Amino acid sequence: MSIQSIVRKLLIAASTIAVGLSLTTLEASAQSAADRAVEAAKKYSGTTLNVLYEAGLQPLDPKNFTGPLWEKLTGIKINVIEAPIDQLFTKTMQAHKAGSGSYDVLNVLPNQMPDLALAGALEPLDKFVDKYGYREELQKIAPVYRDNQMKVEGVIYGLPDDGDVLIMYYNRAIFDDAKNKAGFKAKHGYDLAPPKTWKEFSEIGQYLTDTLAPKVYGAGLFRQPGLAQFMFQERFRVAGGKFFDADTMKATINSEAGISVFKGMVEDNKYMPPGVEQWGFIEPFSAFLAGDIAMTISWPPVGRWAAGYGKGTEALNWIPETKIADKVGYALPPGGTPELAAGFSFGVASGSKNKEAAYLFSQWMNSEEISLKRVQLPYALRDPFRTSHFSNPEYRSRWSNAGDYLDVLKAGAETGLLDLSLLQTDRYEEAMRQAISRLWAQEDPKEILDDLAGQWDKLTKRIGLEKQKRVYNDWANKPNAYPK
Amino acid sequence: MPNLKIDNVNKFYGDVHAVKDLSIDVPAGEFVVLVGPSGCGKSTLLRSIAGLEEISDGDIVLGDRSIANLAPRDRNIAMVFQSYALYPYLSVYENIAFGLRARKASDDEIKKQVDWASELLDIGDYLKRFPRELSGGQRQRVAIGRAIVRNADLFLFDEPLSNLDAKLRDGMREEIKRLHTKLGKTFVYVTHDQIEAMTLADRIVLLRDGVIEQIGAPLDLFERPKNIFVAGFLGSPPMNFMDVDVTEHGTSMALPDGQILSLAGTKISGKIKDGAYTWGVRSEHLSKITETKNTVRAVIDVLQPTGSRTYGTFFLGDCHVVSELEAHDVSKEGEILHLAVAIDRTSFFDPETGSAINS
Amino acid sequence: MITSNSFADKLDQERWFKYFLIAPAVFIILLIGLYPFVKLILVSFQNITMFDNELSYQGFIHYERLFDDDRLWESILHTIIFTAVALPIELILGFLLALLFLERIPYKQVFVGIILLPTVISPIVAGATWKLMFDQRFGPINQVIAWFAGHEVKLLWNIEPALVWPAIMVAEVWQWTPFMFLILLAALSNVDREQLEAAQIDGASWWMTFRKIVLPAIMPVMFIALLIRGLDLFRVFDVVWTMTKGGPGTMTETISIYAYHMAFREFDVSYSAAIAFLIILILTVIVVAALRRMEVSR
Amino acid sequence: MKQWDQGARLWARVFCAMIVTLFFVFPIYWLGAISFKTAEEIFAYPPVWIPANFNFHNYFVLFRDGEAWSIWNSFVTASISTLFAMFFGTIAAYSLVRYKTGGNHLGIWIISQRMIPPICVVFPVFLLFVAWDIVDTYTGLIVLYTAFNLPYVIWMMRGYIQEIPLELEQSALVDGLTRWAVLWKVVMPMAKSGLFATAVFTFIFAWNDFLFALILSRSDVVTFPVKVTGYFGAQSSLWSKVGALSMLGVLPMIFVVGTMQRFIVRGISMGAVKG
Repeated sequence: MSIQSIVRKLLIAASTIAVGLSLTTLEASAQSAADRAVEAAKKYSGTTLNVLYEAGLQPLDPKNFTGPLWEKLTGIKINVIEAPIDQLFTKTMQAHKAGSGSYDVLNVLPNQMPDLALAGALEPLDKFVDKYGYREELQKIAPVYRDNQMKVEGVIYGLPDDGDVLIMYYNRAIFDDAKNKAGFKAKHGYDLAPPKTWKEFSEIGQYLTDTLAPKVYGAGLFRQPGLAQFMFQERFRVAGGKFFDADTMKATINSEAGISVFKGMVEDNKYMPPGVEQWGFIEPFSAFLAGDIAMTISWPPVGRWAAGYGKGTEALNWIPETKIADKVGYALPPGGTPELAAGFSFGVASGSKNKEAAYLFSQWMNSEEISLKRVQLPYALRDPFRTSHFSNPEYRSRWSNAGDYLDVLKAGAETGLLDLSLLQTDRYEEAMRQAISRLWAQEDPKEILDDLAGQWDKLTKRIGLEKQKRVYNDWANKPNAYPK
Repeated sequence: MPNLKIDNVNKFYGDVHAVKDLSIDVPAGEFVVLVGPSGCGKSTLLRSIAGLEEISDGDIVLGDRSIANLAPRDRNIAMVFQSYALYPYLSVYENIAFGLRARKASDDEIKKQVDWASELLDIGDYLKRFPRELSGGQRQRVAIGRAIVRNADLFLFDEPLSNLDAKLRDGMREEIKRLHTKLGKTFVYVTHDQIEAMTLADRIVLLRDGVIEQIGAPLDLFERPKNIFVAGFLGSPPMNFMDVDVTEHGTSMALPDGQILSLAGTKISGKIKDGAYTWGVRSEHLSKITETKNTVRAVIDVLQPTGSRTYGTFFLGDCHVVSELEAHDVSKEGEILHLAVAIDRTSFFDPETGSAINS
Repeated sequence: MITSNSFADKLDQERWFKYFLIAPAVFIILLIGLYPFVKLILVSFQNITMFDNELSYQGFIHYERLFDDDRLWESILHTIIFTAVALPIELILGFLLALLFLERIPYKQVFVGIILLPTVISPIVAGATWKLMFDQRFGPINQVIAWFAGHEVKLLWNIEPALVWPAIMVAEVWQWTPFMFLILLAALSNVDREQLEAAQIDGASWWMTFRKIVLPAIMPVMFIALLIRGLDLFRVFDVVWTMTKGGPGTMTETISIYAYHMAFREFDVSYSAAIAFLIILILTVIVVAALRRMEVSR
Repeated sequence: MKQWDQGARLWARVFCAMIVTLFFVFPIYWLGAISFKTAEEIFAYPPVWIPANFNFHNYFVLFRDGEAWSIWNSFVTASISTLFAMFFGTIAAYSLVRYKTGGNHLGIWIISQRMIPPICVVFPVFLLFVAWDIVDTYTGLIVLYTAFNLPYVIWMMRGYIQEIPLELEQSALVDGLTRWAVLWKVVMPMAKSGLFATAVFTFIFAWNDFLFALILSRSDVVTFPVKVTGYFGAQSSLWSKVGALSMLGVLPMIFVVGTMQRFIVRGISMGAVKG
């Protein structure tokens, strides 16, 4: 207890210093995008902005760090409103439908952006971007996020603010072990190294499980349908699959690629720990930190936390203690095109009574200098998303191989695959989630995928085939919709 | 102290005509008992006086003001209920004080009145108790106490004794009568029990189906009932009725089983036309005698000794007759007795209309 | 005759007083109960969706959609099966418990009090509790099963189609069996002792006594308990929401969850209004039929 | 011999009763245990059955971070709405009972209002509240819970008032009380235990509500059930907070079953069983 309280006091002291430091840097660099936002926002001093955030760790940033700082700089109060992630869309739309203007700044999941934009819930931001000269800095956001989480049909609706990407993490102690290396090479004829294809992934996983289980298993991955569908989307496209036929808009999810991926996913479970079918975010994460699995694929925070970054922070006390702090290896998942699963953009609610201030706050948060601090908050869930974040020397020195970490994130930010994004994407995803739970229930992959394709076609028909086709092709023609 | 005048009161419940054109004058200080079988309208009438029911037509006048359209609280009357209606969450003292508090009496005044009432009713010892800690009789006194402290113009009693057991009832009856004497107020009292009516009333109002059957002093009604209903209602055991044929110019009559009784020498002799009558005889007017002349011969069917008296039941034809005999007049069922009839104290009724034949 | 004119006097007259007393309650109920109902019907004939806000009369388009909506009928089927399974289980368990506690047991009130606790806690808390209980790794259920099985078990209560319904069912039965128990206990305690003794003297068998005396005596109360619980089960939301949110897929989606989904996730407002109207219609039919039966059996 | 037999049966019954009670209480014990566990204990395998320390840290965190405020929100909305519902409901019930206002139909109509599932009306209610600008306010939830619980209060109080002897009221009328005074000085004291029991249940219904609170709150008046579900987030299941906040929500109910047992059966059976 006493040690904890000392740690906490230290943390409070540290953050106070951090605020002080940032103030000085702001004053030093004249007329950055952040400064312009602050200058322009001063005329709204005394008002309050309601900012909708995902409940949990995310809001700690605006509550403890950026919110108070912004208020100090501009006199605008930040009122953080939290909602569980599955309520963000509901709360946003609810406020929009009711015209209640409950929120000013929104956190928008990229694949929900088309719905929200077309329903009129989001304010187009181009006019503000131009007015406050933000276009240049916006361009410096890592390409995939910039190109794909910002616009709907050519109009800017969000400032991409989170470098979410599913990266592979492996336990170097196991991969570097001479015995493992020799044994693996003897069996498969190539070196034991982070797998480049799913075939390799399976072979390595199987081999490690065969030799080390039950102490260590080869791999553990997301298997809860909500998360596993991200992995499916990625692997499906890596295997050459396309979601729809671009001309007829018929679902092609039940292609050979789909069926083989589904079969592969079931096969892979065999060398993963028992019960893996239920694994969501926490389970592979804690198993990896405990050294129980050799490989996993997850969001960037796992890579930081596994290395011990943020250890001792009270907000992170639910994280199991890492036993592999200096042994974490980072790589792109098989195929080299990681899924950009979810992520957040800042948006401005069309019903906001204070859109300009809401935009300015978003610009300030999103700007080079402020975002750099935000992605380094130990408890932050915002992951590096600007080219400058990846190359920042301070961040690269945070732990022994933080450089590797940022390099992999950078690579992911170039090749990453977009989440499928359509009108009412959620309905398509829902069907996909359902298909995956049937998969775990040992049903026949082909049958499941045929049904899924049927459901998708029905949905498309209901929503309007032409309308949906336009949105799909708009999405599919983005550089990172499918691997090159 | 005002008189109560009930003037052509009617009360309808939907289609049911519960009280029909009823008028009664109650002089100040009188003890009037409304009696009758259930459903006769006596309670309705009482509750109308209290203001708990709205009358449909007519007027109720207390002194010189009509109270028919006043709220109960504006009528200045007090009422004692069948279930006593004590407030279980209030002490005896507060129960008695309730009406005074409702009228915003001062604490001193309340104390004075409650002390007076509790002494009068002999409940001073348990003023601090709660109703649930009292016996039935004690509760009854409290209920009465609550009524009398108010110095009301009129006291209403709605079957106040019917929830008590027989012994207590006798005692309370006496006390209520004594209370009336002491207070000298007007009492209107409802009961279905003819003994209460007889014992308490200055005047009885006997009701049936919303209509007054007879009104008068208790003994008047008892001895000179206007009709079969009144005759049958008062008295216990009830009056025996049998169909008789009067013959020989009103000097002789045939009982249902054919026995002949001579009317000669009685008040009625010769004053009654020959024909069929309903004859009413109270059981105490049949007495055992040794001689057999002009008597009723009875074969005793059931014997019910009560200690001081013995009831002997017998049949005359189809008619069931109860006679009230000395304790040892009969020793066993099946005995044959000769009973003398006090014919002067019996009543003759028109079998069609039921009205008494005035001799 | 004295006539009273002041407002206070008027109020004190029966005919005004009774309306004065009931008016606020009726007003509030009309406002929050009836208004939304009317609005609901209105909206179901318009076309308000996530993208459209068409307020003109559209006819029965949304009602027609109801028939073509497999997911809706599946959710109704789920709801019916859920009700049809949970209700008898709760009834039978509750009855057995009531029989047990009908006899003399020391500290009976303490036992009964503890057993009652689940019924008065929030269904959300009940759902959360069982979600924790059923966790395949950190929850105690699999652990207990492992003791009996003699080896480690990894039953996936939140995902395996064969287990996810039973898990919800356990939570529901756990929370509401005490309800049945308490009501039946009270009803059984009120069965006329003398009738039972008379039956004993007449030499009636246990079964006959139960059928001819006990059952008729507790029937009216049991019927109401079943009705209350049946309606609750039919609109079950909280427990399912906490434990599975209707998942995996739509496997545990009940009618209320689906209605929520269409209204607050898809914002298919008009269609969800049609669904709501359908639910109210079904419930009305059930309740009217049930009350009829109750009156008949009286 | 027979003596022994009876003794054995008693013990068998007690044993059964204990097993059953264990089944019903264990999940709540588990919840409580989690609320006292450290993070390591919560995520330990095999599970820790009894936390090593009676550790209030998880509660402390709730209060420190202001999240326990949701309990206060629940309390304010539930208790104030209970007061309103009890007041309007009781006088309405009195009118129904004593004056047969609206005949039988009005009573049936009122109770049928309770049958409507919340999900069916919550959207229009939401729009209505937006129009009145009372979304995410105490006023909003209080109005809603008052309305939602009124039918229950009326129904229950109807039963309790029917049991009050009419003569008590008439006696008071004759003694000089106005009708309004009779209601306050006679009916209310007479229905005291019924009022209390009904109020407790009304409170429980509002306290336990989830759906209305979910839709009609945003940040200021989030009640504890809404908060609890929010902890099952995507990236961190805050089990310690789920445990601690849920226990705070359960505590009043422990008090209820501890003190109010004899009223419960009538309360939950909507008056069908008179306890």
